[in-house]
Amino acid sequence: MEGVDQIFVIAKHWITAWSFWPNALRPFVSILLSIVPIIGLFALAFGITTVVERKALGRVQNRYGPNRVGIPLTKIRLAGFGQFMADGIKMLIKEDIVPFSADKVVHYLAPLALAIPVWLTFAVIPFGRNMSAIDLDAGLLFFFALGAGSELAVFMAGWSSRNKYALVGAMRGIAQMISYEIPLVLSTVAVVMIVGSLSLNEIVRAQSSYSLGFIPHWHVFTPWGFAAFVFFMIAACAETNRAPFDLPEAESEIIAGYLTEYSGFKYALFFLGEYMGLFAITGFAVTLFLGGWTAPLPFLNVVPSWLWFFLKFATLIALFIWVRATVPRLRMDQLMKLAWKFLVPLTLINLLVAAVWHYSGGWAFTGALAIRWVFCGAVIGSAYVALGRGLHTKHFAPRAYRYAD
Amino acid sequence: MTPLHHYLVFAALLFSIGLAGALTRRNAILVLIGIELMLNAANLNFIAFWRYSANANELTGIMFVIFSIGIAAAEAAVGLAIVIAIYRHYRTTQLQNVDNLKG
Amino acid sequence: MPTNAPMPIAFFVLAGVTLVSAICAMSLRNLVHCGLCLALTFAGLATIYLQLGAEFVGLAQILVYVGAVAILIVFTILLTRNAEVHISPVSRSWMVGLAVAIIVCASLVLPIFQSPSLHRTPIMTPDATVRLIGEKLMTQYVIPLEAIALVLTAALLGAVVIAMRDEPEEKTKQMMEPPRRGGAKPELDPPRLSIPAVETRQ
Amino acid sequence: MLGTGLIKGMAETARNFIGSYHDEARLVTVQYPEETVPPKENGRNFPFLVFDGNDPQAGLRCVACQICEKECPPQCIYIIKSKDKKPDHVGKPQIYPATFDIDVSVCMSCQICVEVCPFEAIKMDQVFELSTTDRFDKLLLRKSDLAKPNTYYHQLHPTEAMEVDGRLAEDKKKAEAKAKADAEAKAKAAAAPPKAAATASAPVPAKAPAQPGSVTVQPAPASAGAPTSSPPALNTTPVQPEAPKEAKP
Repeated sequence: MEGVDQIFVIAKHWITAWSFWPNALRPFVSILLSIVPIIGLFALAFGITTVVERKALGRVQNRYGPNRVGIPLTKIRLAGFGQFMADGIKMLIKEDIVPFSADKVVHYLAPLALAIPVWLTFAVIPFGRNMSAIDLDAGLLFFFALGAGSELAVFMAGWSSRNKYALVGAMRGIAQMISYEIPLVLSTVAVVMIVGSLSLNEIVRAQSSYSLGFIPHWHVFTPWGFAAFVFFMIAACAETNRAPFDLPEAESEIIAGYLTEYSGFKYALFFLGEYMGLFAITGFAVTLFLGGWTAPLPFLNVVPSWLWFFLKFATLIALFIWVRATVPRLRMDQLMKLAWKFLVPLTLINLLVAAVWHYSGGWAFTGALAIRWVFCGAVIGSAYVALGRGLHTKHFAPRAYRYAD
Repeated sequence: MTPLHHYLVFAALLFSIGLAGALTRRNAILVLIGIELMLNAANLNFIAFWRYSANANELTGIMFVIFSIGIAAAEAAVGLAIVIAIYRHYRTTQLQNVDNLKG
Repeated sequence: MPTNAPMPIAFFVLAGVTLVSAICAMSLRNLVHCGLCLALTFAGLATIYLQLGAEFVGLAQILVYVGAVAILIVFTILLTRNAEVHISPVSRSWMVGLAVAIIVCASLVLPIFQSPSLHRTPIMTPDATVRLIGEKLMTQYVIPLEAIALVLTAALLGAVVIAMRDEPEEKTKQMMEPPRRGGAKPELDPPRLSIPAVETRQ
Repeated sequence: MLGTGLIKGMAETARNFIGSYHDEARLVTVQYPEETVPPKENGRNFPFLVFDGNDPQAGLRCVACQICEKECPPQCIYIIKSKDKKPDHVGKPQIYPATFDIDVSVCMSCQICVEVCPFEAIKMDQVFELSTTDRFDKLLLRKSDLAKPNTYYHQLHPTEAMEVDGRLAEDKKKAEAKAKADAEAKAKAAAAPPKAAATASAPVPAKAPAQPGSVTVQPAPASAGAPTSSPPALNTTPVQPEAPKEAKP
């Protein structure tokens, strides 16, 4: 079992040890063997996710979704899973249109500025036991630092297009990303506080034990952890411009937002970057709250650790798709209200609750666990209800149109 | 490893570029950018001296830079807010046009 | 690190990129380009911090400078409509300014080259883990930390107060004034009409 | 409480998602190349020419009167008259189109050609799979492409075709009766004074002798639900100028 669990690590060491390589090249081979599988795997996951998402959205709306494209020149359809290849080829051979008055250089650099930092974030995620490309001491900070770069890319895209829709979309995108970065960071700070490390491997290790022999110590199974997980997912949805928060690309108002003037391969790169951002943030959610690569029950440890990671990963992606299929787009004021009047105070309260949970960890008397649970749950729950009530706007004045009457 | 004076020369050049920009450009925002560059050059000196010091484990340079980054963020926010206020009042951010004391 | 040889090359490449982008940030005509070059300068500096072993500071530099300060500058450029104007970019006394800068540069660089003590290589490999930094911040530097928290809060409030519109109601009222249409509808309900097509909470 | 709506909505979408897998009736999509929706009887797309019998050349109802060419709003019809004549369905010699082209890339499916045709010769088709890689030749339909048998017309628009057939049969009957009466009249005229011959010569063609009768008969099938049936006024007028010409030889 150990062999299956570590199969990729062993394979990497085996290939690196080939006498075939010159010694000077060996570090580079090792680096490549860490990078290439990550890039290939997640590029494939991107393709499959787009098809699965379209199929799922179709089924929710009682349609078939894509089910045609399979292997070309044959009758094999693969239930439509060749669609992403067809889309990709179409994007690649499309004409790359740059507006006449656009800022050519910035317009060219914007998709790169979005895609490259997003790819880099995968370097610190532990995909399995001993399976992270680099074990950075400040891995979490690395992720947030690179995530901050995407705002600038969005601005570059919106400004360089010389298009009012693009600029409005970029402004919306930046405002949204900055606003939701605060609850995103604050909800992870609770985890950092409990674990006492910014290293993602350390965070997974802290969740890898079981109490009573079967309850995993995942952070999501604590009151503060569950709340932080929920807030993290909401903020992640907004950070990646996913469905309920896709105002920057609201096609009914501003065409395609900052993507309006992009076509062909640059558009594909933007699209890829957005999905990679989603994958990275999902990988972080798995690592921070769902125990990373650890198995949910001790005897399930026979299943390789990387398989657990990808199972959890796929579950969260499915959740994102499900939410996208359900919730309509928010209005701009609702979006901002949700961030600043609801998520930010709640994540701050959650920090306090996490601190209480941490310091009451030493209580030894009987029923201590129940008291901790009830107290922390009650604080978070009542804050949630109270702040959620503030979000409700029950009484509206009748809609008044200035020139229509 | 790169000797210390490389970093110091690099920081000095960065500082001079910031200074030149702050002194020669007319736009208030560009002057702020120049000041930011000078601050960063100073930060680099702190980090370099920390790395090459005898008791680096004291982390003095790193601590100074962390606080300096915090201060710089505050400075940028307030400075740019002032620029916006000036723009709203004078309809320009060109510094030589902002010469009217009667509000 | 496998060898010592790549390090100077890496440093020169990073330093070169940073310096060129800094010069661009200070000399380009289009202000948005200046802002973007500034972001590149900050990122280059962050990589130099990382190369020096200051992991936490380097990442914090990207987070704060690229993620916040550069965005703020670019926003300000757009808000003050500086992206379009192209009036003479340098001040009248630019010769003096440049001369001062060159003198300062010379007076900084010459002593650096003359001082033998600055030509040293690192004495020890410091252990700047995040845990150590956190412990220091919470023990030895706790008072500066609290002070900077206060400064940041004050700056936040100050920036909002300064940048806020002076008389928002008067401004919007002026903008939202319904045009007189031949006296056809003299009685319009002003509070409802101040924000058209958006629900107003009662 | 905040969030209950989200849970409710997600339950609903989940119900739809699962339901679409075990209840095929929910899926409204018709998987096109394999399945098609049965065409509606009144559906229409591009015009075609009707011919009777088996020979598209001999049975073509069109007499190249060029009314449709003139009336066509986007002017997608192009007709060249023939030099010779061939007998039409009532047996009368008529000009036929030597060339009859319709550019379906220009056609707007307005059906005006059908409305104005006095000979029930042009009708609307229901083909829609006309996609081609050659937009110049393949979308310009020639006479041979356009000519379709009457049985095909019956397939497409059964009720309408029945009415048309009835009308044509009636015309034929009248024409035969007229011809008989004519023959009788001619036989009489051989002995009778020249006045009778003058009255007989004008109404030789199909409907002319029974003009008042045909006007009252025709609106009945028209109101019965065939929008394509031509108005009687148009049905008779173009025939008359040609009729004397034919009658003379």
